[in-house]
Amino acid sequence: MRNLFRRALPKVAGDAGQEAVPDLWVRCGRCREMLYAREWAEASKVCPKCGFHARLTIGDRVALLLDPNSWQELDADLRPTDPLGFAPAGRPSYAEKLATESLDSGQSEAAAYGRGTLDGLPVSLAILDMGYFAGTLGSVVGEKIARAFELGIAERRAVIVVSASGGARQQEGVVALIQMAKTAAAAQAFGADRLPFISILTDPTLGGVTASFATLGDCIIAEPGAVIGFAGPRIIEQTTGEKLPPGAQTAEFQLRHGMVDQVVARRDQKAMIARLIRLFSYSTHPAQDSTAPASTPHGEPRVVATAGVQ
Amino acid sequence: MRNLFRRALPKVAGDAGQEAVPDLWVRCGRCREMLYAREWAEASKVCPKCGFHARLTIGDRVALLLDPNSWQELDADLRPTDPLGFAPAGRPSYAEKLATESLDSGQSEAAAYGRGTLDGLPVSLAILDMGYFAGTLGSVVGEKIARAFELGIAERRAVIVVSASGGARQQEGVVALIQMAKTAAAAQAFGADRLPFISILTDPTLGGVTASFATLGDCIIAEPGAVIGFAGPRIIEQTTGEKLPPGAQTAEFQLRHGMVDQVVARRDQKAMIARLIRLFSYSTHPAQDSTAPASTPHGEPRVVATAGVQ
Amino acid sequence: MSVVLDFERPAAEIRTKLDATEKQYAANPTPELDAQRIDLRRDFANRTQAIYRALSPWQTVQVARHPLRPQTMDYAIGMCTDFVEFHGDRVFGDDRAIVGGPARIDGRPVMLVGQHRGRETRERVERNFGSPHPEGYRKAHRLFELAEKFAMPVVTLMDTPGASPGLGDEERGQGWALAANLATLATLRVPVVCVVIGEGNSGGALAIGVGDRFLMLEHSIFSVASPEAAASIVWKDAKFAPQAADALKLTAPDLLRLKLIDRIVSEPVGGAHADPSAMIATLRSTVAGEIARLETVPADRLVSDRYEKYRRLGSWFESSRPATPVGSV
Amino acid sequence: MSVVLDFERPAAEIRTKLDATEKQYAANPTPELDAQRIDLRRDFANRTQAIYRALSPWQTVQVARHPLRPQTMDYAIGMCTDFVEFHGDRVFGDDRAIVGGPARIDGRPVMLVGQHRGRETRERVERNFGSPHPEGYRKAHRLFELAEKFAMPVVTLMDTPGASPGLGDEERGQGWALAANLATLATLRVPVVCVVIGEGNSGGALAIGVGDRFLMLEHSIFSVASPEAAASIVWKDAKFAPQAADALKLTAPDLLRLKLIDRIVSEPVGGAHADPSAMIATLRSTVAGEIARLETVPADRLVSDRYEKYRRLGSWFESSRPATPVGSV
Ligand SMILES: [Zn+2]
Ligand SMILES: [Zn+2]
Repeated sequence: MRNLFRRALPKVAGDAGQEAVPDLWVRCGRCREMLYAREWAEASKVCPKCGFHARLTIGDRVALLLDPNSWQELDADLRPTDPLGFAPAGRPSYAEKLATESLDSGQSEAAAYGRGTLDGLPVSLAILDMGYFAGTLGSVVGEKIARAFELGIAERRAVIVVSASGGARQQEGVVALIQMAKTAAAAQAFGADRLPFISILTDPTLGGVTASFATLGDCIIAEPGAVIGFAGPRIIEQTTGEKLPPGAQTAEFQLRHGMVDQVVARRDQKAMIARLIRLFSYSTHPAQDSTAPASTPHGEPRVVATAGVQ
Repeated sequence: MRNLFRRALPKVAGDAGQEAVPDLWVRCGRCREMLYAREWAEASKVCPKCGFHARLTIGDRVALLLDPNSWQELDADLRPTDPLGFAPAGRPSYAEKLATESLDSGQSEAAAYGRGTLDGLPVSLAILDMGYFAGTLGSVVGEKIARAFELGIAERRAVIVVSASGGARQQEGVVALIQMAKTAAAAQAFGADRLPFISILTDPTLGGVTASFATLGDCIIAEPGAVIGFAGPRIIEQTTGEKLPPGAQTAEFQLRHGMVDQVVARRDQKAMIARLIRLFSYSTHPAQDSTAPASTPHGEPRVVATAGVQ
Repeated sequence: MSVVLDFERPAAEIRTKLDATEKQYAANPTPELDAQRIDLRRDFANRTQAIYRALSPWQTVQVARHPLRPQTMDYAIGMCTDFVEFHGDRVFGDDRAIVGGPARIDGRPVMLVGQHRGRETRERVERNFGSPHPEGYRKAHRLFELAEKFAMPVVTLMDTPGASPGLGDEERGQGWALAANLATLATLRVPVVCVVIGEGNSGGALAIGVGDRFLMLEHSIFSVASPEAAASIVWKDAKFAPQAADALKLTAPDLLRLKLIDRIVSEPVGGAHADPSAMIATLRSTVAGEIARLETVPADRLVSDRYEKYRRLGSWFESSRPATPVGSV
Repeated sequence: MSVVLDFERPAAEIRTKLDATEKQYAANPTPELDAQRIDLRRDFANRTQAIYRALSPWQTVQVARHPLRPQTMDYAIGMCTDFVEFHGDRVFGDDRAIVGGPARIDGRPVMLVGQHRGRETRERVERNFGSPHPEGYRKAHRLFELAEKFAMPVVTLMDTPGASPGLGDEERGQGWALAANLATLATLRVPVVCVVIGEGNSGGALAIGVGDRFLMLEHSIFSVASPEAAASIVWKDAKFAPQAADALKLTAPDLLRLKLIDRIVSEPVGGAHADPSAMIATLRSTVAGEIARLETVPADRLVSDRYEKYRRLGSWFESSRPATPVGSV
């Protein structure tokens, strides 16, 4: 798993990470408070002083949302290709960047999906990760999101997608762009079966991800302080010359503007999602409508990797 | 038919009528130009100087929109009752006002509906008239609107509603209020049959009419300069202390704010409606999709009055 | 906080005596004081009941607007479990004058939508005194569609002076938002139970108040316009609101007599504000019963019955038919 | 108005000579001048054809953005009859960067929706240079639903630098508006034919560009982002737009080879701006043919085919399967 502390000094503006401090301590990315690393990790990387929600890895998200040992990652073998032969003059090619990115992040792509249970409820969970290629939406991410919805349809599972993305992956060009249509179509097909889709927007959720599956949830939950929008702050300022007011495009801004249902702190997310799934599943899954943990179906033939993450 | 010139001096603010000038002349309600009455009437009461659209009677509307001699008014015998026994202390009762209103206007209610053809197309047409009780929506108006939609369903006719109304009729209390739900339900039932509903908003369209059937059209056409809104200008200023900017709540304001499809001058309305009905009826009525005049079905047993209006 | 309405004063005076006697008795429990306090209790209850039985329409308006009367959020929390408030219209904003979201009543998931006026000044301002903007109605619309998607009955609680009449509301299509709700509620394929819990005025109330069953709390009002607005129209002077309240037939008993509503939900003696938790419990069981009954009706039938119900409402003379009575529910 | 692009100069020089010769010939019609002008005409045609056959991606971008290139309103009027422009989203405003409404193509009613950039400065400003606000996408959404209601095929024309990226656009949910359109287009039960007529950039183009058939005019571009925006991301400098255009594979032939689009519509020699009416006529017959074919497909099949089409698009390695080619249309 990726080193929790790999983001090194100096801190980049707009980087919502945290700083490495040798060994046992970590410094909050917002209030600069020194925090005891283990306690901070146990609090799901939320600063106890200022409430800052630092970015999570896919493993962190699984631990936050799913029941212990219930996560079965699927299709972890999907790997990116270089469909355009993207070789920008004088810059590293996409092929080169893919190699570096895998080495740096220790990951094979910017999303994972799979089965799991959440408070005993069978769910299909997909998670995007800013740690690989800024969580950008390319073919592999698009395919995994679409499969997450199809898994939901096939096994009558609620779908949860945790977004964190800089947008569409430029290096895959129109192949990336079209993933917006593909994932939106998959979300729509899933919705036609009247199963619930809970979308969690985390820091940051931008561009083609905001403009496709991430905003199609039956309920949209945002993490405190997360930057959420279509055009990123830099693009807005460059294009329009407008200086964004403080707090623009935060989760709280989107709540005020009617775009998200609630801003929910990490510690409350699991309980809220469970409650929502039970409320929305009453007519289709009356049996789920209790707090007794349901057993997870097994044996889907295309399981590629199964990992217990704690 | 009601005297075209009955609105007498002095002109009331907000009254979009015109002034009587003995015999052959009429003065434009906006630019004060003296107009030769016959020419003005032939121009559908639109001022040739400033384009002001003066209010029309039901007969004027029929002449403007329907083919000659095609109008069959239906259920003209519907008469208002006094469902609440509305007798406000120290003011004329509803019963008394109804008697006066009929004498003054020479009409029995604020709406008429019936069959007709428009450029050969069979339509169900309902028209509201500010000349009777300020075009207010009470039981009779609500019932006629609902029947207009049901006529459309029964005879596969497009529905056209020309609105002009001060809102719900206070004197019928909740009975009037509930006509909003009744007419909206009728519009919705009509829409389920995929027949087109063209809504024409004329001066003024306010309150419970704006908030029900009038804004449910597949296409909403507004007359130039018409005041259109939910709360009337006086209510807004009284309640909020805001002074309305000039041009607020006009047809042009509503166009700018995305609420109407087009602002269409009287002389162009008939052709545009015919074009729309043909465009929207292609899949359900391919035969209508020519300019050859279709014959009008006859013989609905509950026809109460048939009047040729020119 | 205690609020005594004018016409409650005779009962309030007894209450003052009763409170004093109770205090005396606590300090000095003599048989005389005991008898006295029992008498006073009975007097208080009788007087209150007598007052509330004979409320004038204008007095009913006062009760419907009572600052301590339970409001939508009180019901969301007291009548429901698992309420999750959903925010926003996904278009422009989140209107605080309408609250809503999924919740359970007696374990059954429903979609709850209601106007909420707020109590403290700051909250009342934030919620525009319960007058929703178009955003509020569009949020409600979104929730109605979500309810249909997940086959959840809809429960609406009306409590509003009316839809907000500002310039911004006009710019963002208040009338359009209201009409869209009326149309959607008319054909929603899930049970819809509507309850006036306080003041239900004009299209602003109706836009969340079209359904299979329309209930009113005993001392709530339902009106084509607020008495003040109606007075401005009829008398050209809002001061005639009490007279307008008389003329408008806006009380629950009048509207039931006119067959314009389906049912009256009794309030505790002295009104809902006298015993909010009893009121909330009553409404919970009433609504649960209505939903249970409606859930036995197939969706097609539900929608056609609802259409017929509204289709019949109205009153007119027609030479070819007998004069129609008001409402024929 | 005449606009000569850099790389058109060799042809333009011939044109200048040709024009002069034609003038001379008109004054003095000698056989020599006649022969000369015939030669020049042929030279001009050959040179133009040679240039347009060998356009670089960046040159294609220039052609796609040519100020005299036909735009959506030109097609609405030239390609259609009976076009009625519909305005407004019924929620907030009327966006002039997206135009749409019912119209006929070869007599068949369709719903036409497209971005329009405008030509004169004032019009371009009014239309935000073809960058739609959320209102534009919501108007398009309304028109898509109307098309479904009346069983009208949808024809969309893409021509936009991208969705508008202002603070107001963010406040009113640009991303939400785009996503709603993608979802709705995916399941619309009528034929949807999409055509890139100029520049089709990013989600702003895609939000009216999901359908059964996706066409590009020969010299139009379709891209994940404008070359300038991509250059800002990849080179941190918009000046590298020509290099980005090379890398992005945004031309019609490249995208057809990658199987990401269905068909290329030929442009007149010298590009659509050289002969707008020929271009419009070609597109009319092309679109009419596509619609006629799609109308033979039952709606359920149409929707499931459309789903499969998008579902397959993408490129990845998977150990349990052979490496997928890009797009498999
Ligand atoms: Zn901190
Ligand atoms: Zn004039």
